[in-house]
Amino acid sequence: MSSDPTPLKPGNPKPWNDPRVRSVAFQLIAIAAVAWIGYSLFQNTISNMESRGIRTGFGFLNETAGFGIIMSLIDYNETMTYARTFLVGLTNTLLVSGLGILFATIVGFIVGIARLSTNWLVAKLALAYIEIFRNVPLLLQIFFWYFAVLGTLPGPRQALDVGGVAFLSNRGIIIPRPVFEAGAGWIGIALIIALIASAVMVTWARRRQAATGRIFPAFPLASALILGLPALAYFVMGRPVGWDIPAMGGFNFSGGITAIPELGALLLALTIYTATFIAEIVRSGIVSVSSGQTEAALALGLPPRRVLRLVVIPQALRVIIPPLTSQYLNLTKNSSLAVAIGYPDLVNVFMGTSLNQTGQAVEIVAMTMAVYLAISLSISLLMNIYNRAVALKER
Amino acid sequence: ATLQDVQDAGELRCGVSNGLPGFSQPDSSGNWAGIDVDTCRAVAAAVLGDADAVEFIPLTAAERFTALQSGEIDVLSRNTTWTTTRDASLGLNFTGTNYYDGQGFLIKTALGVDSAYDLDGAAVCTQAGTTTELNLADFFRANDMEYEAVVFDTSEASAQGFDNNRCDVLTSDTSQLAALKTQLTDPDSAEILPEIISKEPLGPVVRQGDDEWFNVVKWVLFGQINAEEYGITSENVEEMESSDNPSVQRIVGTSGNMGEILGLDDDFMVDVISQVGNYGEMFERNVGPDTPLGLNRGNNALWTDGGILYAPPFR
Amino acid sequence: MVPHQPLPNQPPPVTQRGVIRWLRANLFSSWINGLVTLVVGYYLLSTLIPLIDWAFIGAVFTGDGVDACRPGKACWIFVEERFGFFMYGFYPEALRWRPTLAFVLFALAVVPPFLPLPARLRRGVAIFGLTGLPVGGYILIAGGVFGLESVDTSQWGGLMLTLILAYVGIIAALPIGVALALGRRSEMPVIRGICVIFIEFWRAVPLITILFMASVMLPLFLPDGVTFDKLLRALIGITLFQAAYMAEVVRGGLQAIPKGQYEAAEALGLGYWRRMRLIILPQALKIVVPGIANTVISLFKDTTLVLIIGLFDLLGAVKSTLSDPAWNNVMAEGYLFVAFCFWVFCFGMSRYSHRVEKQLDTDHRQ
Amino acid sequence: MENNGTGFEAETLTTPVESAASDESIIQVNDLNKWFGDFHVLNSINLDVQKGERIVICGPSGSGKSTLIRCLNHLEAHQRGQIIIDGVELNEDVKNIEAIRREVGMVFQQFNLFPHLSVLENCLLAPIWVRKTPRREAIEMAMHYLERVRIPEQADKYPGQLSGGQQQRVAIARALCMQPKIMLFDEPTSALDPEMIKEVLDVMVELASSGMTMLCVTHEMGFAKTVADRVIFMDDGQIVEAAPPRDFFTRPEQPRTREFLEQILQH
Amino acid sequence: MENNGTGFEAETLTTPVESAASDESIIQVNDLNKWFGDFHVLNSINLDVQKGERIVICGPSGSGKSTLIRCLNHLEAHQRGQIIIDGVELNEDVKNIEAIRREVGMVFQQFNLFPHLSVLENCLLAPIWVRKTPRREAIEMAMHYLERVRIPEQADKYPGQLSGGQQQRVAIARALCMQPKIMLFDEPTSALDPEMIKEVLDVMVELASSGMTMLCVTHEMGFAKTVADRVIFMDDGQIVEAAPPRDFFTRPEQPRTREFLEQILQH
Ligand SMILES: Nc1ncnc2c1ncn2[C@@H]1O[C@H](COP(=O)(O)OP(=O)(O)OP(=O)(O)O)[C@@H](O)[C@H]1O
Ligand SMILES: Nc1ncnc2c1ncn2[C@@H]1O[C@H](COP(=O)(O)OP(=O)(O)OP(=O)(O)O)[C@@H](O)[C@H]1O
Ligand SMILES: [Mg+2]
Ligand SMILES: [Mg+2]
Repeated sequence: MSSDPTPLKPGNPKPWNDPRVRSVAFQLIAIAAVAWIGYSLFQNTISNMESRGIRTGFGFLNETAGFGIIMSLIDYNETMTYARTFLVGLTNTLLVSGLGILFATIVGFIVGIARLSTNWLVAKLALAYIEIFRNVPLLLQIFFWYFAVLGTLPGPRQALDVGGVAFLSNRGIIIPRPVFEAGAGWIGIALIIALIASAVMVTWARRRQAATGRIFPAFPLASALILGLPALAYFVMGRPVGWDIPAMGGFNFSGGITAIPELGALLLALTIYTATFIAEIVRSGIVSVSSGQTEAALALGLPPRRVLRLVVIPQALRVIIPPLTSQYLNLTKNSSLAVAIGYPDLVNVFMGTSLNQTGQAVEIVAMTMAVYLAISLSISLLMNIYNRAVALKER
Repeated sequence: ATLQDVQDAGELRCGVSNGLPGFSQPDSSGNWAGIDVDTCRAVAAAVLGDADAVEFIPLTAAERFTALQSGEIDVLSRNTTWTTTRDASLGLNFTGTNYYDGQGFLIKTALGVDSAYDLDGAAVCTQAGTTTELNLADFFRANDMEYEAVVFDTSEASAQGFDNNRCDVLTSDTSQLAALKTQLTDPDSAEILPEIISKEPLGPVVRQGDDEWFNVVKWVLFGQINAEEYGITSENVEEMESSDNPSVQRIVGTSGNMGEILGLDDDFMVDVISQVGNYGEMFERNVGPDTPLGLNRGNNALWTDGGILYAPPFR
Repeated sequence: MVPHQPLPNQPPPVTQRGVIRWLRANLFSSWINGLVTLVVGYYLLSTLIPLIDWAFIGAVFTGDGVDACRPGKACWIFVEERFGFFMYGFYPEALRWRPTLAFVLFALAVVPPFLPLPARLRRGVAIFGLTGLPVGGYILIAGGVFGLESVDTSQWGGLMLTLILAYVGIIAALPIGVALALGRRSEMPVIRGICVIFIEFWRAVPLITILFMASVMLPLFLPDGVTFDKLLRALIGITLFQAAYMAEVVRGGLQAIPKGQYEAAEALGLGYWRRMRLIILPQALKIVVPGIANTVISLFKDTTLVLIIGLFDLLGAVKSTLSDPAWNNVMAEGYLFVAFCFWVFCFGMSRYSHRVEKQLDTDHRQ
Repeated sequence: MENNGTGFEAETLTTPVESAASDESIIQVNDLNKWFGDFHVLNSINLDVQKGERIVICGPSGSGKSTLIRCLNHLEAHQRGQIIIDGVELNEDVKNIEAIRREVGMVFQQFNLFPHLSVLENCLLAPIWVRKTPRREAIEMAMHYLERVRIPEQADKYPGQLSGGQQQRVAIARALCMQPKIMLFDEPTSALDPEMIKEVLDVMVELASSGMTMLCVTHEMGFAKTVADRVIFMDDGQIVEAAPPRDFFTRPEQPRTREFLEQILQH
Repeated sequence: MENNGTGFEAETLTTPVESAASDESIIQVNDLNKWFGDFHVLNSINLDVQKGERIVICGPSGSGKSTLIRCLNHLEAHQRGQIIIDGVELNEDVKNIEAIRREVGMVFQQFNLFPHLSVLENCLLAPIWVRKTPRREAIEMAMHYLERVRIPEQADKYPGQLSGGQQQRVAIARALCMQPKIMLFDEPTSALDPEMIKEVLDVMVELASSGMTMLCVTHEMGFAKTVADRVIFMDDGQIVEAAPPRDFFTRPEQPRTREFLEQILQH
């Protein structure tokens, strides 16, 4: 822009005083340092493993594991491979985390809301619950539930009997297992029909409300449909589902579905511990919606439950969800404490037994950490997407 | 080399079980006792001249091999079974057997079961990462029986699980079963089934590739067994130094250069025997009939007494 | 014109007064609330009364051994008898005055925010708590110099070990965390990248996998022959883990400092490090006191995981004695005792942090 | 009941708007008493409002103005006395409360728009969920009222993107969308910057001239003079004086009122 | 260079303060260009400031006034052109930047005091850490400047306890404690309430009369008339007009300047 043919440039600084030069140099040094550390760790590990004759590589995954696992969601027996034990551990971890997240969320929301109850007793009780369980180590709580509480349940022969079909003992909770006979397929079909019908009904109800303003009780009807239609099919088809009712035989109950006490103790501890944090998050989320919002909604004539659904909850969720997900992450990581009471999660089965049988610590620990890393990174990714989606628009 | 490292450090780092009566167990002031512990102490006596120069590092079964591989410990003496896989693929060497064991079952008398072949459908408590876990699977599969493996990370926890009725049967090496039985709330409520389902030679382990150290650990144990064979005890070892039995002389170092060729002092066995004792003393003190475990020598008797304890000659 | 006669204020109707009002407002504001109060109250009493009876009224506090205990009631003799072990682990009994002294010093360093002392003295004590105390405490507890008998770390245990792990963990994690936080906000992409990866990695994996690595695998990564103490390794694992969390907390504080503060400091001619040390960090750290307190509390609770790698912290010490056949079924007492100890410390810390927060608040807005 | 923008503009602020009050009473308050704990906030309030009447309530801070207004749609419960609105008695009966809230719109000092909903959605909420109006109709009506408060072009923005004055006008539109018979205003302009006060007052004056029954707590005396049929002065939880603005401002009967007026007009 | 409070008071705001400008140039800006991304904020700025000269910069919002000021102590880097301050060229050279910042004090619109340090400590920071003055001396000097801005009694308070005007005066004292040769002010009074503006301007006038070289972005035209040796008008990143206040206010050469002055003097 200047008419001067040779534009004035700010003079060049002495290289050692130039922040850009310094910054590049500094970063190069940092890269070099990290690379050197990484390289020497790698080199040490390789040479240590070599000199100690430790096997390396992932070939072990195809070898037979040879040990039993008490609980697995996928088909497993001791003739299967280590790769399979990895999957068993992983699914068990996901199971306990998933259930833990579900229960902790339910309990946390209830306690968080109870904390705001107008009933003094309920509010103080919720506070006491939070202050007690939040301040005691999780591991201790796991031991407590496992050894001091579930451990004192009666043995299978003296099991507590729930209606003659389900049993509670120190071997866990055993419930009947459905056995599908010919015609049972119709129940499934009925369920699918009910689901489709519900979806159609909800859409229709929404359309009709938009068109005529009338509000249709779609939710209760849909629930009735989803429960009712399969039940109808069940009776019409002549009750094609049998129940494998657990029976005492030999040492323990046979048949039925068993939830082992390790799972129970772990779930109890994870739920009760994490719920204290969730409760506080929920409370502060709800409190963050100012009373003016509720008043304005009430003044518009909205009945209290609609105020909650249309005004309070949508706003509270924005505040609640980010810290909530980090609690979910914590819960997932904490589920690794399963190893202390022998629940066969990933750390226990894979980083414990499998590692011990194969001795390939580096590979196995790396795989285990990678699993947790992957879980954690995918959750943060989802979180970022969510945050972007719900960010309030400001000036 | 490990021997050099240990001598430089002035201390032997020895991996032991974190609580198994008779084998390795700390008392409330942190003093460790047991046959595995004594094995470590013997090595320390031989190498450093001081049986107390040991740092005991309690390990769970799952941690033990990694700890040894990584160099965290110098020797692993933790009722570890000698198997092909472990010897060959873990990069470890078993130096011998300090206890010949076999896997058995401990069961509540109230259940009225008297044979391991009647255990179909039982819940079995066991310890993670052991051969026990594998033998158990083999046994039940071979006999076409179902079982439920309740796996704990320490033997103490598995005993507690058994005590709490979490499982019907506790499986482990019979010596351990005897030890664990003493820890039950009511030790008389359980009994050990007669069947032994596996061979479990237990012994110290070292890293592969360090033959010098391998030899030292191996020959300390052999030395203790030989000492028993020749009647050398902690009481009489001083007198034995003037013995004219050449076999005895070689053990106490008054003739030959056994110590030197191993890289130790020639009288290293004197330190071992005077401070720890011979194999028999070690056995009696920790697991023998006069201890809470009350085990007989059985297989662990010398070959001369009808057992299978047979150490190569000190020559 | 009718002059307005101010009506006298009247007392509220009976339902709006005193205890009745409180009860009505807080317990019986509607029939549903009343019902809830009755049901909850009933269950609360019916669980609390037996519990109190078990733990206090019927419990046995003194006596000799297991025989003095009463069935169905708590037997606190067990805790009493093992108290020394629970507090100090295998630490030689004759030398236990040393850790005790160290913790008294520690307590003294912690108290000042509660006292009306001059700021300078308070700051002095705080600096001592962060520098002199760890060194002095280490010398006292470990010994080996000044004629103090050396006590190996393998003999450390009990509550003492728990406190050491937490204290050292936090003291060491804070500076690393600060450095990582600064690094994550650096303008140099390489530095930022390294810090992000470091932080995210440590935050994503469970602590026990880290402790496992530290306790048994570390020597595999180091040159042959380089080893160090097991406790130290656990501490390194805990510290790095904690530092990553600390970094995120501190970063929050750094983000809250207005840009003007950076610019004003720059305009005064202060260089990067001085700017950080004198202006930015003091403000940022003050903002994040509650966040730091939360990480400290969670670290304190997490120290129990060292049990899994075979260190006898408070929980480990108690748990290891529970299988003692001499004591029948003292599990509940043992665990409750540990729970109580942890609870007291954690709850105390959260109160303490509130206190410090107030103390540091110099904004004194009008 | 409705009546579109009559071209009324702010310049007319000083010319009184003609009264639309009829003889029909729409709000009756008899001996209303309320306590906060031991504190007697409302002390024997008696008030009768005619359909179409515009009432301005003023008084020193803490005198109970907001509380009175908030009692009228049961945002606060009263402990003694009677409130009858459009023939329905206000008590703890949920059905009555709902019926009354449907007829009474309210505008707050802090706007209290729902930040997660767009301006239009803010206005649709009550018609759709309370009045059960079909969506299309509700949108038409919402746009109508947004035009009336002169911000139809902002319909798709979010409250956070608007200025304070615009937000308050949306709040008014939102209340109007319920087609209430009565509008309550609690200091609608006191959280606003001076330039914005005028734009909100303009909208309110226009509303007043359309014949809406209005109760407005405000210290904007110009507004009171222009539109009020009666000005009520409250002090210490009591109605001290109630009079048409002419009388109220020129010859207040009570010394307490005079004192207050002096203070407030000084500014 | 210094000169204690001469009893100068705000009343004199309209009587011009005598110029202290010498012939020696202390700031030279040659063909300064700066871009924010693609946006050309400063376009070929040329400026020569004499030692002791007092310059007021004005112009519409976004015209680049702050950016120009901030370039002078390298809070912003420039991309083309040359800035020479007290003989040192301002470029990326860290040593040069340090040297220049030592000679240039700056006062911000938002005060930017350090809230965790007391007033005194705020003033001690730079002398102790940058100039390496012994603490005792630094305190003496700080108290001297605090007296000069007329708040020595607040030395031990924290910024949060002071009013805006007091805070801005502390900020001035803080900058002076470095004993800079040049002071830059970026709208020092625009975040203040009217009563406080005067107390800050008083201090600045006093400072001007002491012979300090000053560059001040402000819209306080009274101040400009009183103290400025030159008023610079910027628009769109360029210097449109630069003239002594007499000429600037009475017969601006550029139409753009006239327009701006009309706008600003209207208020
Ligand atoms: N929820 C409450 N609990 C206790 N006291 C309250 C509550 N709400 C209001 N008060 C008290 O009741 C009195 C009247 O309050 P109100 O808000 O009605 O006054 P106001 O006349 O609207 O005052 P302002 O002009 O400041 O808005 C005040 O003294 C106030 O402190
Ligand atoms: N960091 C930045 N990045 C991008 N653009 C910027 C930045 N800082 C300022 N700008 C833009 O540069 C232009 C000039 O900004 P500057 O702050 O110098 O204006 P000003 O004259 O001081 O205005 P005001 O009177 O509002 O303070 C503006 O358009 C502004 O938006
Ligand atoms: Mg009010
Ligand atoms: Mg600016």
